[in-house]
Amino acid sequence: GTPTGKGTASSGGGSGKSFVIGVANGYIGNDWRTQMIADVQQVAKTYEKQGVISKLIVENANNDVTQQISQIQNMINSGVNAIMIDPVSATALVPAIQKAQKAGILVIPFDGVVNNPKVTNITTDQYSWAKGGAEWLADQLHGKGNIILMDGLAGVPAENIRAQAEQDVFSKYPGIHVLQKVFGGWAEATAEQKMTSLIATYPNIDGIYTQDGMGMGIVQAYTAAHKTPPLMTGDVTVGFFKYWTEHENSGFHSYVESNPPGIGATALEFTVNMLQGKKLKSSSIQANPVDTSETNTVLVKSPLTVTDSNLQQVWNSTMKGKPSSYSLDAWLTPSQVDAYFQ
Amino acid sequence: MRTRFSSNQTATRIFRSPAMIGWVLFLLGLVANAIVQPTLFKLSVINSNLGLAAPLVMVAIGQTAAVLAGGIDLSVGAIVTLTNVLVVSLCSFHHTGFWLAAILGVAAGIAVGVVNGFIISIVRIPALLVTFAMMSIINGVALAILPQPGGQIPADIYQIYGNTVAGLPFPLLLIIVGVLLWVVFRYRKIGRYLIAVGGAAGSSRANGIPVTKVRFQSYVLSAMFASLAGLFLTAEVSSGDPLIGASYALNSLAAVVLGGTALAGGRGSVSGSVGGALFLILVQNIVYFANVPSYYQTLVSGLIVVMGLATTGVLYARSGKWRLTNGR
Amino acid sequence: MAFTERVKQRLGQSSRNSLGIAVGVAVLLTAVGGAFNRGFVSPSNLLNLLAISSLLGLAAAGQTLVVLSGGEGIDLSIGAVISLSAVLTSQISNGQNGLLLPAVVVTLVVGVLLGLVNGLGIYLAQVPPLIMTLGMSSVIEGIVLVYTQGQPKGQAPPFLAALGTGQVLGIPWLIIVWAMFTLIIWYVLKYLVYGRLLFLVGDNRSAGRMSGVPVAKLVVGTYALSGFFSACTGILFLGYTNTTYLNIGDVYILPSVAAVVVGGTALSGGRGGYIGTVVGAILLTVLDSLLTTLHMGEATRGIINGVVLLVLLSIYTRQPKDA
Amino acid sequence: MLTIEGLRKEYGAVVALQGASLSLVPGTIHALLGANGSGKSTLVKMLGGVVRPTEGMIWVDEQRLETGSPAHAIHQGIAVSYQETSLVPSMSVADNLLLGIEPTGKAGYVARRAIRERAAEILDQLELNIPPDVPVAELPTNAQHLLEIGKALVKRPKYLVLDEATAALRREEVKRLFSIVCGLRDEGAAILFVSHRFDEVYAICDRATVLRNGAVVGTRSLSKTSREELIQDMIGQRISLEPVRQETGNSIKKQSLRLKARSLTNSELGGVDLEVSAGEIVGIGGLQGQGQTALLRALIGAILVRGDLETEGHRGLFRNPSHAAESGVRFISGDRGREGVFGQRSIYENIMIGRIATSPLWQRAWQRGKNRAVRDLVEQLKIVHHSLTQEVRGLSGGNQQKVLFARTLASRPNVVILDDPTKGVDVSTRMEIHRLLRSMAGAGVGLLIASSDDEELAGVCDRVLIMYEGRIVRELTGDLQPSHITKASIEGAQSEKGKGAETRADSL
Ligand SMILES: Nc1ncnc2c1ncn2[C@@H]1O[C@H](COP(=O)(O)OP(=O)(O)OP(=O)(O)O)[C@@H](O)[C@H]1O
Ligand SMILES: Nc1ncnc2c1ncn2[C@@H]1O[C@H](COP(=O)(O)OP(=O)(O)OP(=O)(O)O)[C@@H](O)[C@H]1O
Ligand SMILES: [Mg+2]
Ligand SMILES: [Mg+2]
Repeated sequence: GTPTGKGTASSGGGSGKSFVIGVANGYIGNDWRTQMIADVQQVAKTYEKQGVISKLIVENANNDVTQQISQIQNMINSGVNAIMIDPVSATALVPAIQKAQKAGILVIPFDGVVNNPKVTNITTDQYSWAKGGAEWLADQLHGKGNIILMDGLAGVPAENIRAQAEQDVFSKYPGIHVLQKVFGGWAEATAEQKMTSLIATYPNIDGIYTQDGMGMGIVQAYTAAHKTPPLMTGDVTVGFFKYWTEHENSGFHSYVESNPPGIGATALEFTVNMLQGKKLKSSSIQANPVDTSETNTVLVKSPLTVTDSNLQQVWNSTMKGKPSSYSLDAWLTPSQVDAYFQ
Repeated sequence: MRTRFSSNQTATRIFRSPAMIGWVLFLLGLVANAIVQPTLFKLSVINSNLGLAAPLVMVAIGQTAAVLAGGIDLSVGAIVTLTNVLVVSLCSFHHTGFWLAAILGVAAGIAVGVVNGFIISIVRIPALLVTFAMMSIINGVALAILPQPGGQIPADIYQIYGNTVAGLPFPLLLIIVGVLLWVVFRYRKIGRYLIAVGGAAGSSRANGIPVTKVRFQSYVLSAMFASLAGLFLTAEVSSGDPLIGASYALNSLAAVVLGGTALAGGRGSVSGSVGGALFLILVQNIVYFANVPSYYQTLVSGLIVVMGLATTGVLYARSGKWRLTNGR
Repeated sequence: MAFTERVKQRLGQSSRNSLGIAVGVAVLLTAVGGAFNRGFVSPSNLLNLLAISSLLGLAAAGQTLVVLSGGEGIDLSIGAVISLSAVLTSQISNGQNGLLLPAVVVTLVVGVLLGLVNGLGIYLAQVPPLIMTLGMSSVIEGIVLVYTQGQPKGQAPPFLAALGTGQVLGIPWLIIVWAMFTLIIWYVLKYLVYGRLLFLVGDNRSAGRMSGVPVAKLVVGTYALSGFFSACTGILFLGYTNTTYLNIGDVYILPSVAAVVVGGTALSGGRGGYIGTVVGAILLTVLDSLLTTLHMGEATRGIINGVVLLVLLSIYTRQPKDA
Repeated sequence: MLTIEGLRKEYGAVVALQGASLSLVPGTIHALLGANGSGKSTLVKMLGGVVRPTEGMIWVDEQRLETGSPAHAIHQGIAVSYQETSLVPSMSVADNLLLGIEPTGKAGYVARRAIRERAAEILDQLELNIPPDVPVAELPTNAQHLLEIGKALVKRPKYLVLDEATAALRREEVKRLFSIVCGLRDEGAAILFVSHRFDEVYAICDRATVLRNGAVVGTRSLSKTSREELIQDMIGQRISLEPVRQETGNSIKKQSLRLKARSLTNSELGGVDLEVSAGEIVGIGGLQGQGQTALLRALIGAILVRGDLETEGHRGLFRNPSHAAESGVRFISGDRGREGVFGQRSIYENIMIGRIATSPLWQRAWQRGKNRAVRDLVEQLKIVHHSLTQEVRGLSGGNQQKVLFARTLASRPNVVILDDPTKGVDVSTRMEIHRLLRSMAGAGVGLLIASSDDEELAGVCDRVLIMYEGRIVRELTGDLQPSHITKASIEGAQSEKGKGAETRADSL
């Protein structure tokens, strides 16, 4: 059986108690998510040692809404104190979440967001994240040139926010012409294949805007075509950083803002704080990026931006020697998190 | 002279009935689940499990119709999605009343079935291919209708869905209604002809059965149940999502096979599929309550399902002389 | 009357003709791409398209054999086996040429073993192939997760990377490797006992059994071969991407089936061949690339993809009327 | 009165039927004769609406029949028992019997009790002792053919068409069928009877129409026509109807043992001992369904069995048919469509497989052009075809059967086991096949033949074993006569009744 934490479930408060926390992760099939879960587990271990957390339950749904709902319901039924959710859908989980809340369980959606005024989403600020890269690119191109947008997966909330940021930035520059917007599915190989076609079709690509997971695919496509990649935003994986460090001197420039898997660990910090009864500052809570009519989201700014200037330092300190699909990672320290609370 | 035929055949026949396999699996799953989750039989737990099971059960019933008639319907997941996004966007963005939206959503789903049925039975293109292509098309349409998750249905609808009526979980009533709806078809000529056509299309034709029409109807039936599933799922999640139905195509097929229905057609039962669908839902619970570590969950649930399939297959192979006719 | 009958028969039956149509459509799509954008028909893009097709083509090699073997044969575990193979080769070789051989051997053995499990489940336990391989696919994904603990390590050894992305005389190695595989598979199917029996057993398994064909060996072996080809694809795929990630093979599951069917192999088994699949893989790659070139939104792409597939299939997979 | 006018059917370049005309008169039985592939079944299928004619029409009582619609044909009182049967194997006997004409009750639900009752009635009439809820797939082939006939009879047709309905039946079953059919005739039905067996034709038919190469040669009154004349019509030449006698067998007999089985036992066999020598043709007779098929299958390892087996160079039971084939023991199934031919593959491949089935998988296969053996076999067996690359499903039943023989010959067997080898084969082909069997025996092959036709057993075998309830109860040798075999079958059953049942109960 699974331990129940009924004793503390109703209030969610009372420091000194030990909490059972469920993590309902919508998908485990890619490296970013496994790193995210590993981060959560790592932070949870420290709390377990301190006796703050008595048990962490991690469940993965196979990108299947009903499976995730079932897991949330199972967590409710086994009496956890809090449920952290990386949601498969921004909307479909709402009834399950309400059930959990009715049972006095704290619900914290993280990474993705949920459209429900009564939860507090903890997520990386995708808009400013995407905006940063887009502005860097436009700036480097001096507002002129042909670019390619390599986006993730249509219909996914994070993608829609990022697309909005891209559009907001590039539409400010009449000299920037978007040759083509393609979807690489956040998959390196798909990005590589799409890019290969694009390179052959467009001889005049001046810059590429891409998001995480796909930068290395683009670089591979250029390498295979015996060409140097143009100005491009990068991705957060070790593979890309390795290429970047090796080609920095031969004129390859990029910009990477971390979209850290550590957001899960950060969310766990928030969850523990909230379970202990702390209240968020009202300034910490902002509009839901998916549905701006709701104010329920803590937008965590990306903790780290990498450009040519700090590349070596970041590489040496955190990336070197890690597996190539490892993502540039960071999460907020307890004291940083404290700053969000009253 | 045929002594072997007359002796206690009924008993063996019931035991040999393919539906048995689905229910045996379901019972095994139930026992395993009850062991790891002592609270399983609390009304609220039953209720929430059934709420999730109802859509899959419905899709599986429809899929059984397509499979029995010798076909397959890969577009059921897309139909679930289509109904979901249509109902929600009509309710939320076009101020249509829920019931009207529901009718339109189901009608749209059935329309997909009509197109499937037309292409498969009249243009005569293999069902697997048609419904695969249709899946791609309908998912595209759903994405166009509702580019990102959102919308709401009236709160009372999903409250009803999660509630009990006369002491019975509402989703259970819906499942019963679904099964009854199937019974209406099964014990008329159409039900019989589905099995005949799936078992031997040429023979059916020679006996004056309108094969084309029966095939056509099987896809309309399949789509009808899928869109009802879409409706139930909408009631469960109360909002729209253009990717919501993706898992139903293959899960419903797994349920059908676990329920002892032959994918080649002509043999099987809806009750088995219901058992198969419930088994699949139980597997998720078992994996949860058995405290399987995160990285092992996919492996363990995969192994349970594969073992269930193998059991089904072995039991099936042993039931009667099918062995010789199955191409072994 | 006789003429329409004959045309119908042509369209309905002959796999050679569906092959012709597929070639025609591929050429047509390329021409359309060229009309919109000259770069699309540049030699380098055409070679690139071929190189991309080669991965799909290899992924669809095992699929072709499995479909040919009849009994509703299909292998949906191809994606998972590709992922596992890329991960295995990457982790074992750890980027070193010296370790490539053992890595490849282990990977191929694992691929074959997984294929064997598929085959045994399908043949002995009589689980329908569609469902068996689907279930195995989730088991294998689980194995990948457990084996990597979520983060695949290592990378392609330089030799493999060169094979995946390098060129010789301007022609990508991938194309050459694919051509070699194609030649071998074509030869096996056409001239070896295995190939000849595969078509016959695919047409009528019981008849095969009664005429003395070792059907079990043949069918189970075919699934094992499919595992073998998936493993090969995974290894080359690693060469192409240099490093791997957990779900690298997923993108090939459904396209591999589509390539087989578009290439004129009957899903009911016993008719078709690998050359058709080669054309099918090229056709699908060109179509995908064309839709990218034409600035299609994701919703429209899905719709167009489906419609094109439907139209193509309705041209040559039409079933003869019962009468 | 049913009239066929100028029916023509083309399959691509093949003309299966070229303008056939005939009429069925109520109260008569009309025979339709012709060699294999002459177009009989094609004509029958057009009557049943299964095949749509390219040209021509059918009139039923002055009304034009809508062609290509089985439902309409049934509605007009035409019921057909098809040569390849039109059963749904996964459905029960009762459901099959009333398939398409299910009685419905209130609110459109199918009246299941009524179905069972009517099914029981017709099973009774056919004296078929099988329960109505068994799936048809579980029945032996002869029972399936009887059901196919029952399905036509249950419709109480005005026009009954029987396409080789008797081919898989045994004598006593045929007799039963005839009494039913004659009853129908006396009630005013018209019957079209297709058969290759002349005794049957002469026994019940009034007139006969002969087809040759898809064209009607003529319609004759049978009372004024001899067999020789009919055969001349059918094949355009005279042949002798003398049975092939065992000239070769006795000389080599007992020379060497090809196959020796001891106490084969399973749920259907109660300990069978059996020996087949080189050059010997051993027949297996008996009443229907006494385990003949099970015995043949047990010998080649197609079904589970206990006991012992010995062939040249091999000792022990075979694991599967492939294992048997490796030792030169080959099987020709009685179920041609399902276990015989590869319908969508060429004649060439269908024959070649005999040679390569047991070759190592990675060896080069026997190639077209390099070997004339296939062409020679096709010519030797006079397989009617237009190209070696033609799909086998386009051949007539008899020619498909010959393809199976060619395959077996190509495999150079030691022992050939055959289940009903001339089922649905026309007289002249049948004689060719018998000659072929003899010449195989002459070449030292041991043959084991189960047949539903006692005349065939008498005509071609050296020895006939009579089976009853899974055991061999009699052995007939010497001068074999069909009537002796029939008599022995029935006597065997009677004398063994008491102890046979016990043995069987033990073995269960
Ligand atoms: N579906 C088909 N496609 C092509 N040719 C066909 C088809 N069906 C029948 N034929 C051809 O039509 C001719 C007549 O066949 P049919 O089955 O009517 O012969 P039959 O007289 O019934 O022979 P048998 O005595 O062997 O049953 C044969 O030459 C056969 O090859
Ligand atoms: N599914 C079944 N259940 C019980 N008994 C069966 C079943 N199928 C066959 N039998 C019995 O097994 C016996 C042998 O069947 P088998 O198929 O070998 O007949 P057969 O000798 O081949 O008949 P024939 O050759 O005359 O068609 C029969 O007596 C039959 O009653
Ligand atoms: Mg015939
Ligand atoms: Mg038999």
